Amino acid sequence: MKNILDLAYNIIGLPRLIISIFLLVFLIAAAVVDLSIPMLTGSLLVRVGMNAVLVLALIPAIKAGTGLNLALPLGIMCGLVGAVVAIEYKLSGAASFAVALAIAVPLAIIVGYLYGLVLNRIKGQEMIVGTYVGFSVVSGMCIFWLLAPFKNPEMVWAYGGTGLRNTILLHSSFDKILNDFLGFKIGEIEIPTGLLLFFGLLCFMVWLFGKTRTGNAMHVAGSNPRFALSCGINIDKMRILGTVLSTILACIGILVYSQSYGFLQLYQGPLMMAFPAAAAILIGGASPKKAAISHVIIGTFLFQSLLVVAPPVINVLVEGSFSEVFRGIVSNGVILYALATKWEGGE
Amino acid sequence: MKKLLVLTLLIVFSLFVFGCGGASDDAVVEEPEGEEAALGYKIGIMTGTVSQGEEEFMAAVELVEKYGSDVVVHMTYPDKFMDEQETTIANIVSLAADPEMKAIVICQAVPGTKAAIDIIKENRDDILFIAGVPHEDPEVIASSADICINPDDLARGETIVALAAKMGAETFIHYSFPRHMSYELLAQRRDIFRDECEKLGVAFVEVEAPDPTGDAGVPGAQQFILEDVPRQIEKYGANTNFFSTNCAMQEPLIRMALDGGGIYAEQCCPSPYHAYPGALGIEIPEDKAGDVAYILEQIEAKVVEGGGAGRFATWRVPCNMAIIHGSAEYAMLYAKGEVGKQDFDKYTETMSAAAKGPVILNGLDAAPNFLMFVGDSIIFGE
Amino acid sequence: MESTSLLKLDKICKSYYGNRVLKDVCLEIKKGEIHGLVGENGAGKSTLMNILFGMPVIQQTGGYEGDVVLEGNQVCFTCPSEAMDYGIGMVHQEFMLIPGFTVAENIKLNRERTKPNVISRLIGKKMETIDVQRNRHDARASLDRLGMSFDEMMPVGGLPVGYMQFIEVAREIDKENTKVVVFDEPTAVLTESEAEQFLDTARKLANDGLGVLFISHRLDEVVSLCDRITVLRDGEVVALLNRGEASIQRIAELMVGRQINRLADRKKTVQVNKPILEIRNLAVEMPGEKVKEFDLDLYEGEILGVGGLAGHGKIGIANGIMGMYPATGSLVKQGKSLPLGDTMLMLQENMAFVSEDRRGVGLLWDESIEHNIIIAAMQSQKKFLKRVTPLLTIEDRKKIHEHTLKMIKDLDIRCVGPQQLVKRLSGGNQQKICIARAITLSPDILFVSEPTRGIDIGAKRIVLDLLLQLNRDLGVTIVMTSSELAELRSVCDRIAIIYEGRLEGVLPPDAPDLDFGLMMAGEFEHKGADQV
Amino acid sequence: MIPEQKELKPNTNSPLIKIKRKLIEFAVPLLFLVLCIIGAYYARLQPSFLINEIIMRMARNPVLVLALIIPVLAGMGMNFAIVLGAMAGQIGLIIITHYEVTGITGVTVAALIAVPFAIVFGYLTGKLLNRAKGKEMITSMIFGFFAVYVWQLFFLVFVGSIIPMRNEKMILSTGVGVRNTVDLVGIRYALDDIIKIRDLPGITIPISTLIVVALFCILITFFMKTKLGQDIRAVGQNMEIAAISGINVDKIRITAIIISTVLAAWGQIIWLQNIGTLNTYGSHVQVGLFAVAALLIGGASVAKANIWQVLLGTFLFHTLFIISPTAGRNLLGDAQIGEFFRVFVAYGVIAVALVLHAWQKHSAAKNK
Repeated sequence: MKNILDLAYNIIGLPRLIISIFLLVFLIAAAVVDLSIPMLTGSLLVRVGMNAVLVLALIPAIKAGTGLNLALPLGIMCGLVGAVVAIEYKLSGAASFAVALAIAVPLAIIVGYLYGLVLNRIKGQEMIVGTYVGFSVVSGMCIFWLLAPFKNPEMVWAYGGTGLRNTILLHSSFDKILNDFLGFKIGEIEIPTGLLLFFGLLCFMVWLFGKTRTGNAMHVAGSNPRFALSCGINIDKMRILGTVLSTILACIGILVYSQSYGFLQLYQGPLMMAFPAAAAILIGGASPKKAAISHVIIGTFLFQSLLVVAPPVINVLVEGSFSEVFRGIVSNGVILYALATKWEGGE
Repeated sequence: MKKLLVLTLLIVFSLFVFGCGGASDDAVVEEPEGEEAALGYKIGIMTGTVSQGEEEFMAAVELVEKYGSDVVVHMTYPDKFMDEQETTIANIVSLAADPEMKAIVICQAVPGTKAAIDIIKENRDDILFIAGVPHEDPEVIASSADICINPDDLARGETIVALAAKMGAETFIHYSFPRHMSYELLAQRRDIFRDECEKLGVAFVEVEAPDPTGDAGVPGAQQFILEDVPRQIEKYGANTNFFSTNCAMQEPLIRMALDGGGIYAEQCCPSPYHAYPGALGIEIPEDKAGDVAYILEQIEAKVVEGGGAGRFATWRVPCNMAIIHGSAEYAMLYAKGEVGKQDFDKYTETMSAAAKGPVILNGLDAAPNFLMFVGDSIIFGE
Repeated sequence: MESTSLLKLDKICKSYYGNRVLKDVCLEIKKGEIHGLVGENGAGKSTLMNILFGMPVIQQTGGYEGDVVLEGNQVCFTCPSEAMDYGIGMVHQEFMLIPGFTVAENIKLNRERTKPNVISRLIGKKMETIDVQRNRHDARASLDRLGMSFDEMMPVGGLPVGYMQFIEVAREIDKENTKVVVFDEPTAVLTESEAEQFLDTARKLANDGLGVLFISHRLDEVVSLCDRITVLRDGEVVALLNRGEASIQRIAELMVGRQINRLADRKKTVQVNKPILEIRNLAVEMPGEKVKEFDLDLYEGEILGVGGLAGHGKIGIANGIMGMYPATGSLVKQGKSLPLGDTMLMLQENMAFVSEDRRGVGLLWDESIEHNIIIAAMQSQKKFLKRVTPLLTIEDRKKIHEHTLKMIKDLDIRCVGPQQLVKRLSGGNQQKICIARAITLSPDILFVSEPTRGIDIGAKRIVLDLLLQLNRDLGVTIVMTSSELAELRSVCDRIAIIYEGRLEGVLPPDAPDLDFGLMMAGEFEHKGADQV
Repeated sequence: MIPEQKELKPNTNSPLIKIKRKLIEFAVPLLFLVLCIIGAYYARLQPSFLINEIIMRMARNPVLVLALIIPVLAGMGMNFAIVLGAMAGQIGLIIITHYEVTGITGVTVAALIAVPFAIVFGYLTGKLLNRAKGKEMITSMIFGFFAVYVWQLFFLVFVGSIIPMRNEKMILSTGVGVRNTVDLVGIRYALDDIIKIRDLPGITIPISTLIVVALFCILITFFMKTKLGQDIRAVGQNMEIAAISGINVDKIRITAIIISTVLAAWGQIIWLQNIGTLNTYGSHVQVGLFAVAALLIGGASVAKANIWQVLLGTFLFHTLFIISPTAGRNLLGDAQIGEFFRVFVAYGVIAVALVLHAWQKHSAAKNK
């Protein structure tokens, strides 16, 4: 018995165990204070689905040895451009989503390739450079949103008449296109089938890629470049490939996120998007050098569930300007705890 | 070696600055911007970029177009104004560095405004400062700025609840977070809300949302609204009024309130241009840009279409635009030497003109130059 | 010889998680004595040293039993600095030097001389100013005592490996109260001449009245240097030998617990006329192991040894040919000219490489045995793949598994299973994985660099046997680079000696010692000239 | 004796190579300098305004940047947790404002009150970072977020309810929580005004504050030459080796963070006495990010930093920030595009700076 417990502890790791217990307490509390558990569960499923692709986007970069890709906004920008173009031509439904993807992915490939070239010159400093590249590209794109010659009156500023709006409604294009695909209800829980399926599909593709010769090569290049060299693997090429894949997934990720959210967020919206993703994968047990799809799923689930479950519960339990503070302390505290604990399972 | 290098860099740089600076002085004189020299004054307007909100920026642009870029100097404060106070200060001070600058209108008066005004006042006390929608504490900012102007949050505490009750609200939900509740006016208004609700028999519910400047970010805060509104409607029924103190939350709030059949009496910053176009996906053809009547029409159509007739409202006039226009006109008068710094009657006049209707300005007890006003509401679909 | 006991370890027992690693170990070092400590990897030497030094790991795992007695007083160290305060010095196997610091700073690390100033008088000793001049002077004195002439103000980072060991020694003897110095494998990375010098230094220290504990795998050094030798096996002391009683064979026997046979001399004909690989004008830019204008023919089916002193380029040859470092020159394999610098091409041309840097290059430390063995073949020769659909080809789990099991069996890799992580294996087994990885490429030429470095004597033998077997049964031509001449001579058909990046000469394994010595020193031609 | 000796002396003395090397070493600051010059040309600011602004910023900002040096040398990377130090400083200021202690006495008292808080905060940060070795930067960043919430808890929920505080000017009218702005009028310019040159038109030079900054620079230089400084460097270079040689690594790392936190507290006080208003819930939030940016621009890396890089970095970073809004507006003709452009350039240049820096290291390693 003790051994089984030990094993569970080792696999799950203490931080995740603690977060899980915390979550459980909140869920019980939610039931006690009469919050609708099915509704919470539904929200949670949506949240996990919409954020998970962005978290998944970190995997190829980690595998290729470039660390946490904090330059996710690069890919996000490509996705947004794709979406904006699709809306400009007043496409709707699945077509708009497909066109957005069709425009965004090639862009992401080009951008990812160029960024990969940069990363190859700065081995070892990828994360901090990525942070600032992300910030700078978001500001650069602000100029683009303002000056780009889009005409669709649904998107341009209501008063000025030029430049894109801060938030663009997706009602006429691909709002909830994945969430509602094959959506059904179990009891009162709404299942965003399409969203989860789409995420599952992407996970499967990433996993499958890991099993190919190139995928193996990328993994080796990331975990031991000298070893990779001795296997005849072109490390720089693999790092570029990892960056490109990460950028592509980020651009798909933002489209998945936006279709679920219902709005596109331009300007400063994407500025900090890489950080929750990074926090999620770290909580999931990954490190900047090693990560697996399981870390993505566990991490996104734990991180998002804290955000979904904690605020309403605390709102009911404590009155006054306390719950947000409490939530901030708890969620950051948990991340800190995860960072500051050396756990066996994640080693 | 390094010291030498640093020193050389500094010398080269300072030579250059002096050199260019001198040249630019000449340039100012030489450039054929003769009319400006003839006018002999300038006014400065400081707003946010469009990513903070369109109205203020566009209002300033209109003024620049009206009076020419040699009279009205338009500056923006940083998007991350909470973090970049120093830039805000430097930008305001740089406006005042021009000896012809006679008045500066800042809207919104983000943190750093008071510090900037104090710095300028050390050397020049001839400049008029008007702080619109101050973020700093009313008494603090009022001690430095000549005129502060804000929507009357205290009066709105009564008007919004009254409007909501009129529209059939049984519950009043107030979304905010601790940082906003440290704003004196916002905190007081919440208390007034609570009292008013009690008077009118409306249940007042205070809900904490994630702070958009915190770790969850704007997306986290917006996502919370998306999830919470249906929850609240399920709990309290559709006759619930939703109010949030944060601009970024308005769009999802309107969207979800409309979808769920809720009530939405007013935004945080009341204006037809605030959040409604984005939330409802309003299309504005190019020739209708800037047409307030048109947009009211459009919003009305969408609200009715969404089944929210008689349950959604806003001010007829974009509030921050009125502030900028009214204040700038007053500033022009001041620059021409026609009014003093605190001629509240004249200011009421220019504000009324900008708001296209009579405006009543109330001063705070503790700070009479902290003026507040309430605009006229329009309920869509009535 | 004085007989006062300096340090006495009495009945030390230690277990990790219920696993007994030391049992009643007794060891005594006298003043002025050089005491040898030998044992296979895993015999418990490191644990014993960790106890002696009060490494935190010991306390964290529940402490130890038994007594440590220093000059008659019982002591129990809980952290390394305590041990140091009591006068126990350690020269580490891995260099404990800070690359960014100067030689002097390293020697005086954490024992810097300081001078008081205003602030230190107020706040405390920690705020005293570092006295650079006096530190420098002290360091100089210690280096002089060792007969080292290099500048004490140079940063350690750029120094050759050989110096670092001496800096470590200088650090220990600079400590005024040092009573016992522990050398942990000090000569492993030194060239033979450096090692010789090092042993002299050790003798000098003992003559000065220090106690020296000498841990080494090089049994010849132990035999010639030590006054007494303690042999550890499986956590127990199996023998304490006095000078004169010890011989290499005896110690080896005691350590391994079985008789060691010298490898049988090979009687085999190599087709001298049929070069499988012609190397011409090879130059390799490998830091510290540069090769310049190297020419050699490699014959099919032979085992060629490559020897030479450290830093002369013997390691660079294989690394250069396999494309690990930039190289120029020409390479002709079986009549086909190959461009240098393309690792992939070399692998595809059936050449394989076992690197001298097992941890850095040879293995994926955090990966399974399976992965380590197959990855090179998968990448270069597209083995272990299966086509699922016309567009998708993925790894073939079944083939991989079968192959790994076969390798584990053939090479007798001691492990839990194909999924075990290689970092959990012993050095010898790791080396076998490296060889398995190379064999999987089914090479006709195999470059092996330092195959026995850092592994214990039993495993060494197995690895060498394995190479012989490969050569004999599969006809693989082997180029083996090693710092241990004896090892080359026991296995190879021919031995090429490198001096200053060039081929100095090729000798048969049974050539006289003198010839080898002269070649390594670059003096061979002179001898020839004298004779003529 | 040892054959490698010949390899030891590469020809480093060619002057051309030397110059080239220096150029590469200073590539980041040089790039910024060029940008500043171009910006200055287009901004057409009044020289007196520009110089005044620069002098003011060189007086109020460097101490916050200095606070980063010691953790960098201790191998802990950029300490984003100087946010906590800034908070300690603000606690001092809030207390003196509450008791209405004004002038230089007020500043001194605030600085003294801040020290114990900073030490406790620094100790906690150090403890935490010791548990997260190798992940210090991200951990300190998150710890900063965490601390911001704890700060809100104290000053918004506890003050007035648990902690008694009765200054009407500072407390919200509800009686609980500190207002979002605290007017520091009592200590405004308290330090600057001790010695101030006002003779030049449009330019005031707060000599006293500059002296304080210089004093801190000297102090840190001196500090790095002490035994403790040497220990910090050793730990920064290699923790394991330092531990083996008997240095208490964890303790040294905690000490480094405590010093950094105390410096940050004082830095924040110096900064705020110049600004004159305390933005209760915002002033501290991003001190880390800007200090880090300034240091990086000065040519420092996450593993190496010195006083000159602090000064140069503060100078260049702030010069660009003063110049770029106007330059952007003049160059692009639209106020907000100027603003976006400024942020784009500022972050972009930092990214480029980091790229250049990493690239230098890369090519230097190659040359070896």
